[in-house]
Amino acid sequence: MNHQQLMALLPFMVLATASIVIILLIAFRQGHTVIQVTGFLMMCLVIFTMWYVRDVLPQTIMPLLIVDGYGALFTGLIIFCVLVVGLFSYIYFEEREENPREYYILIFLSTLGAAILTISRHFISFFIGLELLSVSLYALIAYLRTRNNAVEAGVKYLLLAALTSAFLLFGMALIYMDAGSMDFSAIAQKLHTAEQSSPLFLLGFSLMMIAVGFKLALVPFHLWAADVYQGAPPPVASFIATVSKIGVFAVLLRFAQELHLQNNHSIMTIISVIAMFSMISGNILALRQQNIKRLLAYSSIAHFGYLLVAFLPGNSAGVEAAAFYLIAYAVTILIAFGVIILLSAKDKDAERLSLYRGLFWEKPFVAIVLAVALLSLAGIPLTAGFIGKFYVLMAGVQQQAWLPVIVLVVTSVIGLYYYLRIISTLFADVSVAIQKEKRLHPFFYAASYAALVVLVLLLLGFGVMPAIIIPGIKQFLLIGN
Amino acid sequence: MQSYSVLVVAAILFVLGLLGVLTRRNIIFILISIEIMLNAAGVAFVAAGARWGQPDGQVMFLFILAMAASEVSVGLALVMQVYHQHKTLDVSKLNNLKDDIDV
Amino acid sequence: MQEILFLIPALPLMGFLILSLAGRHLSKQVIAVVGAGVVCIAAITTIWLGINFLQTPQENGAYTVTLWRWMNVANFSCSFSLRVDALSLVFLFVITFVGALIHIYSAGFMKQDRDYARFFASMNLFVCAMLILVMADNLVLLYLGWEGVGLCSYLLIGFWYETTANVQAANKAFYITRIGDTAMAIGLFLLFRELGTLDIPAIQNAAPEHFTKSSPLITSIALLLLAGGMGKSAQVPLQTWLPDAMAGPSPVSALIHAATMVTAGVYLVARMHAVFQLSPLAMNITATVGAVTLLIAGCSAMVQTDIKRILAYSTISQVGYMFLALGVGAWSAGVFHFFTHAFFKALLFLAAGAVIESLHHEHGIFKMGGLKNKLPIVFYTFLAGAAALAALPLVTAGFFSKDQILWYAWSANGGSPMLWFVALAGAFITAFYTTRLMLVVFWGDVKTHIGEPPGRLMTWPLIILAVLSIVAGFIEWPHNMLHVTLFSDVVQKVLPAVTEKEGVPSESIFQLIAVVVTLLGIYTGYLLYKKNASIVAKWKLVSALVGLRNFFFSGWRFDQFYHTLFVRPFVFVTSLNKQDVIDKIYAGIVSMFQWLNGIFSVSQNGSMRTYVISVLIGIIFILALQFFL
Amino acid sequence: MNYLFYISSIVAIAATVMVITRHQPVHALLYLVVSFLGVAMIFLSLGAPFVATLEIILYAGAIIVLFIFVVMMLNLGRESAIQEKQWMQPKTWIGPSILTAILLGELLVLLTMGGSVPMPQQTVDLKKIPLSLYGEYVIAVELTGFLLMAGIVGAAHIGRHKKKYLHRFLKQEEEAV
Amino acid sequence: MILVWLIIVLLSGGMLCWITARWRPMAAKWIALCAVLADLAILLNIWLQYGKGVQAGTGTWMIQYQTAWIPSFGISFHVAIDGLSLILLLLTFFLGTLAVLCSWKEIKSRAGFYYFNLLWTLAGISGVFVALDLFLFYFFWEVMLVPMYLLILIWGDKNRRYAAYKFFIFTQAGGLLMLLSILSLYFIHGAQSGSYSYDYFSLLNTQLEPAAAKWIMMGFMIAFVIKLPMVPFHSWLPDAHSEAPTAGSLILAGLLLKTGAYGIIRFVLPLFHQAAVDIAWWAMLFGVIGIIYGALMAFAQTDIKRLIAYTSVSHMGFVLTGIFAFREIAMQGVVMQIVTHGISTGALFVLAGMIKERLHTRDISQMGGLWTSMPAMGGVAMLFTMASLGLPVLGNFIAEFLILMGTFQANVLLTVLASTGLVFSALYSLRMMQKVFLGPVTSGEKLTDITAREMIILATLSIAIILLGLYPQTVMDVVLSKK
Repeated sequence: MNHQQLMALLPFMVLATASIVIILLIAFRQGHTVIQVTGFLMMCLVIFTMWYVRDVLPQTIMPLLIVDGYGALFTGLIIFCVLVVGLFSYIYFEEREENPREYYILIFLSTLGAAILTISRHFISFFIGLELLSVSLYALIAYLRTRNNAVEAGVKYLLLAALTSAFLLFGMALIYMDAGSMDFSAIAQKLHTAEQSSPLFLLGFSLMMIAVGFKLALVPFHLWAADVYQGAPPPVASFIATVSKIGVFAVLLRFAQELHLQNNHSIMTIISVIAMFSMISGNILALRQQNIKRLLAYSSIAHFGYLLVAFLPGNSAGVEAAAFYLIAYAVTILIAFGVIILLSAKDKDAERLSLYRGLFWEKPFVAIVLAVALLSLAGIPLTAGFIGKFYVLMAGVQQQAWLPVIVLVVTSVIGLYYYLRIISTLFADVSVAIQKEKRLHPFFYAASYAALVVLVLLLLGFGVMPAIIIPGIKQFLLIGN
Repeated sequence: MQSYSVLVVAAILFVLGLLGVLTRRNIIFILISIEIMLNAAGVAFVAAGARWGQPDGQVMFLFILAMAASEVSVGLALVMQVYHQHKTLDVSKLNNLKDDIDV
Repeated sequence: MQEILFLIPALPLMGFLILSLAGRHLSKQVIAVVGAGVVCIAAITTIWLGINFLQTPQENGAYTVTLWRWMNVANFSCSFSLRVDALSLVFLFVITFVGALIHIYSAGFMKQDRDYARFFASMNLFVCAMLILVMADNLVLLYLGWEGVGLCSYLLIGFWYETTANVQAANKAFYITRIGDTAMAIGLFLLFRELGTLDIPAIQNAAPEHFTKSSPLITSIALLLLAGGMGKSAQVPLQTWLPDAMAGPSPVSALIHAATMVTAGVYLVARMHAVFQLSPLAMNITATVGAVTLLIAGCSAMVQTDIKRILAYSTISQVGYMFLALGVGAWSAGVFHFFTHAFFKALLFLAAGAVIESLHHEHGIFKMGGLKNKLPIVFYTFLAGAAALAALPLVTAGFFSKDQILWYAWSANGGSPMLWFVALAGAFITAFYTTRLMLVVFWGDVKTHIGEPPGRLMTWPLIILAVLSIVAGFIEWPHNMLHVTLFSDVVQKVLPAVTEKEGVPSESIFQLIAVVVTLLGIYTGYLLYKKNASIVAKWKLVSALVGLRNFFFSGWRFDQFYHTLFVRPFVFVTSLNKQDVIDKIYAGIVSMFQWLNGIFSVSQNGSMRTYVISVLIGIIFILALQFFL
Repeated sequence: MNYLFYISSIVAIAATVMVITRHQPVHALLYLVVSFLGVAMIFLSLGAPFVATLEIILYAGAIIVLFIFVVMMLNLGRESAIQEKQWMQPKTWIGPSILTAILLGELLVLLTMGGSVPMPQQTVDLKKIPLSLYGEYVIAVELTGFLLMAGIVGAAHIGRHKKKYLHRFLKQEEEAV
Repeated sequence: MILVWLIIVLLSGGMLCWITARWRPMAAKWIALCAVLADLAILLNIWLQYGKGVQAGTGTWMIQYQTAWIPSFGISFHVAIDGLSLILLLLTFFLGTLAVLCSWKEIKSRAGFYYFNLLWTLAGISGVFVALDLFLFYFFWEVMLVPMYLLILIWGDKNRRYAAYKFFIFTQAGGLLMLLSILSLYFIHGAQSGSYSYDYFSLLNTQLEPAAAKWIMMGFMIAFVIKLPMVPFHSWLPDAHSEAPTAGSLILAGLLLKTGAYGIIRFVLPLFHQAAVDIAWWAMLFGVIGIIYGALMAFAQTDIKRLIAYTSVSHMGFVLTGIFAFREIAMQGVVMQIVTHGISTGALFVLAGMIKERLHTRDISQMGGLWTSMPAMGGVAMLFTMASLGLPVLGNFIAEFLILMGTFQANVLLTVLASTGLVFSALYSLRMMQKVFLGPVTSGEKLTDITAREMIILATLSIAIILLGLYPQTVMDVVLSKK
């Protein structure tokens, strides 16, 4: 491993160090605030180092990793999400948990796993990144182990994740058996030399799709999502919704890119079937849901179905679309969960929709923020969600994948109903004032609000002037290609 | 001996594990069954490694081991919590989180 | 001279604007002065214009003035332009002059009414619209006036809107005339498609060249226009609105539903004679419609008991005569009948109004009686009008005009013995019911307390009209008597002269028959209602006759027929679909998704086993897919 | 070697069947040990003695001990066995069995579809394993460290439990009482 | 650039309303009024400049402005107006002003946010009328939804939530299909010419396979006919119209529906000429069905706003029929219908709002004889009832007459059927008049006749509708400049 490769890995090393630093801080009996601030700074440092090393990209660290623009883009997005989640976590955990400190270790470990996923080009790093992500998540979901059925959520997630990991491994083994290598590009070469895609490879890929589908909560592997979103603490849920999914999607995308899966008719059919089922089920499941956390889970099922439509073309437009969509989605979902966190009472999360009645008249700022986020999820113009959906549709239309595209359109109309349902609740006449205890940490509250403002500005900014970010995405994606 | 006969064995083990996951209600048994599945996947890897004469399959097996260990540790910790809170290990008792639609 | 043309409709319009915008703040006197004044000025202007017109004939036979360009799209253009030729002039004169008299009458008649201003505003608007109708240079503008008078008719029938029946009568009038109007509009579209213009002179010029005679096309145009005329002029089968229209104040009935608006159809047909002449079939249909109408309405008039309904049916019947005349090609005879009819029918309505007013809004003739001596002025004027209606020979205007029609019904090119016979029967019926009306109302015993006699504002118009009802006929004598043809001379500058058939018996014989029949009708009325009233009482015991009477009374059951055929199904269908069946489809889609949501939610039952089975089924499915791909 | 493979496969499969059908957790765990031993024999027959050893030491030795430890701690004895028996009604396992049988069928068909290609087994030199482990895969090894750390931290946090959950304000009160 | 300002004024005015209302609730409506009046003034100025139409040789576009927006997709911020747009913009700001005025008293709570939504809706609508980039068009198309949705949702009547959903979901469904079509067009054009662009003028040159053209056009058409609305996609309209506040109904009926018609004229016909000709018969048929069905539905309604809403369905049927007649006369009629229907139906909604303000009901069976206590309102109502049944002198007549005359040349049978709409319109209009203003007096309480502010609103509308009836050429001259 040469100097430049080390340089390229620097952000990831910093990220890895972060969890160690936290452990040390805990060992030195530092308080929550110190840990929070340190963690924040560490994440900033990660971003900074990423900026610092941008010139040496792309670097392949044989055989496991490749740090290129694509990886950097998604890692950056992940780190950004973690920054925000971390910020929101403070107020949430400070009020609820006597010992919130290990939380940060797990968060950073999990993030490391997700980041590894974005840069992995090998089954081993894929697998380890995924497990690092999952194992930390088991603990994170059940972190508030005495509340909110957190343990139940943790157990469900753990059992299913472990189950699907087994499928992943079995699938990987089959592909390895077929291709003789676990290296993406080597597999691609093997596939190119093979006359036609072997049944073993297809079987392996299908089994791998189970784990990926599970992590992305795609139908029919989606059933955990609502339960886990509901049971997990909102910051963790937002973490699952963003970081975990971005990481897994990134590796899926890279795998598909490397192997040129778009040329494989069977695999594309499988993916489009999954996409369609996800769009339909997700949206229909959410229709009458009264729990906003579950509702966001269902909506995320649908959204990743949309995202798979962008995945279908497998060309650069599709990747761009997916990247933009993920960015928009991440920002949006962070806002939504941010609002939930800010509104949550100490003993009860603000998850019942009835709590949001007339919120606009009580807390106009929060309500507007939430409404904007929901409109973005619904894909209404002026928001990034619209551009995202537009991008995805564009990719789909370009590929002439008419069936998925039509399903996308129809289901997003259905989906509109439940977003509007929440919005109309926000603007309802009779208002239920959300009970809120005295704010313990004005600074962090202010910071959280500021974060929301920034996120909303980003959301609207990307929605109105997507030109400010699209060239950036393109540039990043070009590095290493 | 052909590799696919090993794969067949692995597949049978794998499916048996899956059957265990499906039929058992005790969380510990489910965890055990998952271990069986992971193990089956390991067998497949080692077989694949053997097919190509590469160490990678066995290396992967090591990683699976590590992963199984950490997973089981967290899993068992959760089992303890479940038992503590619910006084049972019946996974079907863990159904507080579900859709309840009241329109 | 033609520059002041616009004044004629503009004056009543001004009256309308003043009264409708500021009417509520004006005293009744001012309102009356404005309302009646503008029409009077218009009448004077018209007369002056008419004199000028007759003295110095225009080169093209008409005064025209273009006010502004209205529409100019692609190949279609029309302007707001007015045109007065001889035909229009006749109508103009009647409208403004009779209109002015009726306005003056109304000033007295309506003085107790709360909505004095609204009344005059509507009346003025009506006059304006009617004037535009007859002065229009193109059919679009004519249509504008046409619809305008419909609106005013609606407004005035429903003038006393607080009674639901009045409003319904107004609606009915509007609906039925609208059917005709729509047909007419389609006729206009067809004309435009064929000729590329809707200017009346242009149509007159182009039609004969463009259309082959009796082609289906020209026939359909003519029939569609005729349908418009039938709606407005209450011809069978669109006649049912007019009797109900009597819900309006009497001056309204006089002006709109007797003198002017109902003759708009006559005007239209006469105006479009170039088109009609090209289609003998349409002409025949026009004549037949007129004949049928005059008979049907006459029969109904015989048995009515409401004084205004008698007059209404009589109006329908008389307008039927006009259509008959137009249909047989006796253009000027039709217009002449319009001319005389306007006077005597307006007179009859006004006088009837005076009677009704004096009897405290009593309409039933059998509750009247003995008014001969109590209301002498009303009696004598009414008598004059009735005589004219009955066409009492030689001394009334009605005789001269109707006689012409009877004669031409046989002798004109489109005439036939059958039409003549029907017209003759009509004459008998007319004479009969007029006599009945007179006798029942003015002779006999007083049955209702008689209030104040009408004031001078009301009587003077009656007198003037009575005089006109007598003398107006003298401007046009039958050919075999004094050869005075003042009227047809004027009108035939515009309308073609009658072409007579060969080999028709002498005109005098016809006149004699007509006179005899008329007198016979009068005598029959006298016999039944004065001399020997027991005959009627005896008839009332015969159920067949009572049935016939009821049949006539209900206007040949047209209303019931339409009600069952159109109104009830329409209301039924609409009320059935009030909730919009299409909306139900969408509601169905929504509930389908909600149902699906319920189904899908079952999978989210919180049970690990379900989740694992779902995963398992998923992978089975995906693997199964591979067998098919 | 083939016989070794087949025999040990049969043993492993049979033991696994026993694992998933036992009512007593401890019995099941013991069968699991047998199953792992069988798998270890398979590894041996594949020419992978290193992982065979690890299988025994780590799986059978460490992980199963963990399980037994928990079983003991939670005192899952006769009662839980009776309960398991109740749970193991035919109606609970027939459906899943059919489904898994279908899956197995599909897997086998798909596996043998590619079976026409000869896939000879080769023995891997033992030395290569540590070489690649600490050579090209060193980063993965390091990451595995993090993975284990996550497991430990998570287990430590989750596993810790107090008698009663109290907020820190209330806790002081209780101590005072 | 002036066109951009039109929109910016509205957007910033809206923000300002919202912000200032926190401190001075009264200020919001004045700001809103100023904003729309400013725009109206700008437009009148443009009208005076270009009112006689653009001279031959300078193209049909009066003002154009283009700047890059999302260059990587070939999206530019391209706005321009021709006669059609100008007329529609004039209508927008005319009705916008009145909408502000008629909210003056009605909106008592949350006025700032109300005017914010109102102005943003107007901004979206005017954006639709000026956009010449298909993406931009779609963008505005959707932008106008949200504030409108909020208007209905917050200030609507009892059943407002349902109505708001329905409105939003229907339009969005159509909108997404349109988006698909836009994208398809974009790619087909890009593949042909090598330059990927959403620009109207570039896309006009696209050569389409007949089958592709048909499908792509259907995407546009569905979006537009839902907005129009065409039977059977009309079912959102009665609910939205009847539940919206007065200004909302005014804008919905007066402007929002027009965007559909505008879309068809501006995009469907030029982009897919042949395909449009191919479906012309069907489109006309559906237009005719709409005319009759809407009229029948209107006749049955007892809710006054629902009734008026169904009349819109009927009237917009004329628009659809007229457009697909492919005759210039009919097309001019369509433009007239767009304008006059906006005014007349808008006025009817304003009147319905005033009645509801006084009687607190929309049920016409609880009304009757209102003329007695409110003669002035009755008079105005009569005027607009007559307008809605197409009485000459009033603008609607010109529109319907021209449409029918034009369509007659295209299809006799359908025109005859459409003409029956004239009869049906009389049926429902007079029934409404009878139930509300005529008949026996039912309301015991003393009702105040129209106030000065209401007078201004109604008088402006009345004058407008009469002027349009007498001098339609002024509008036609402007529109004529569009080929």
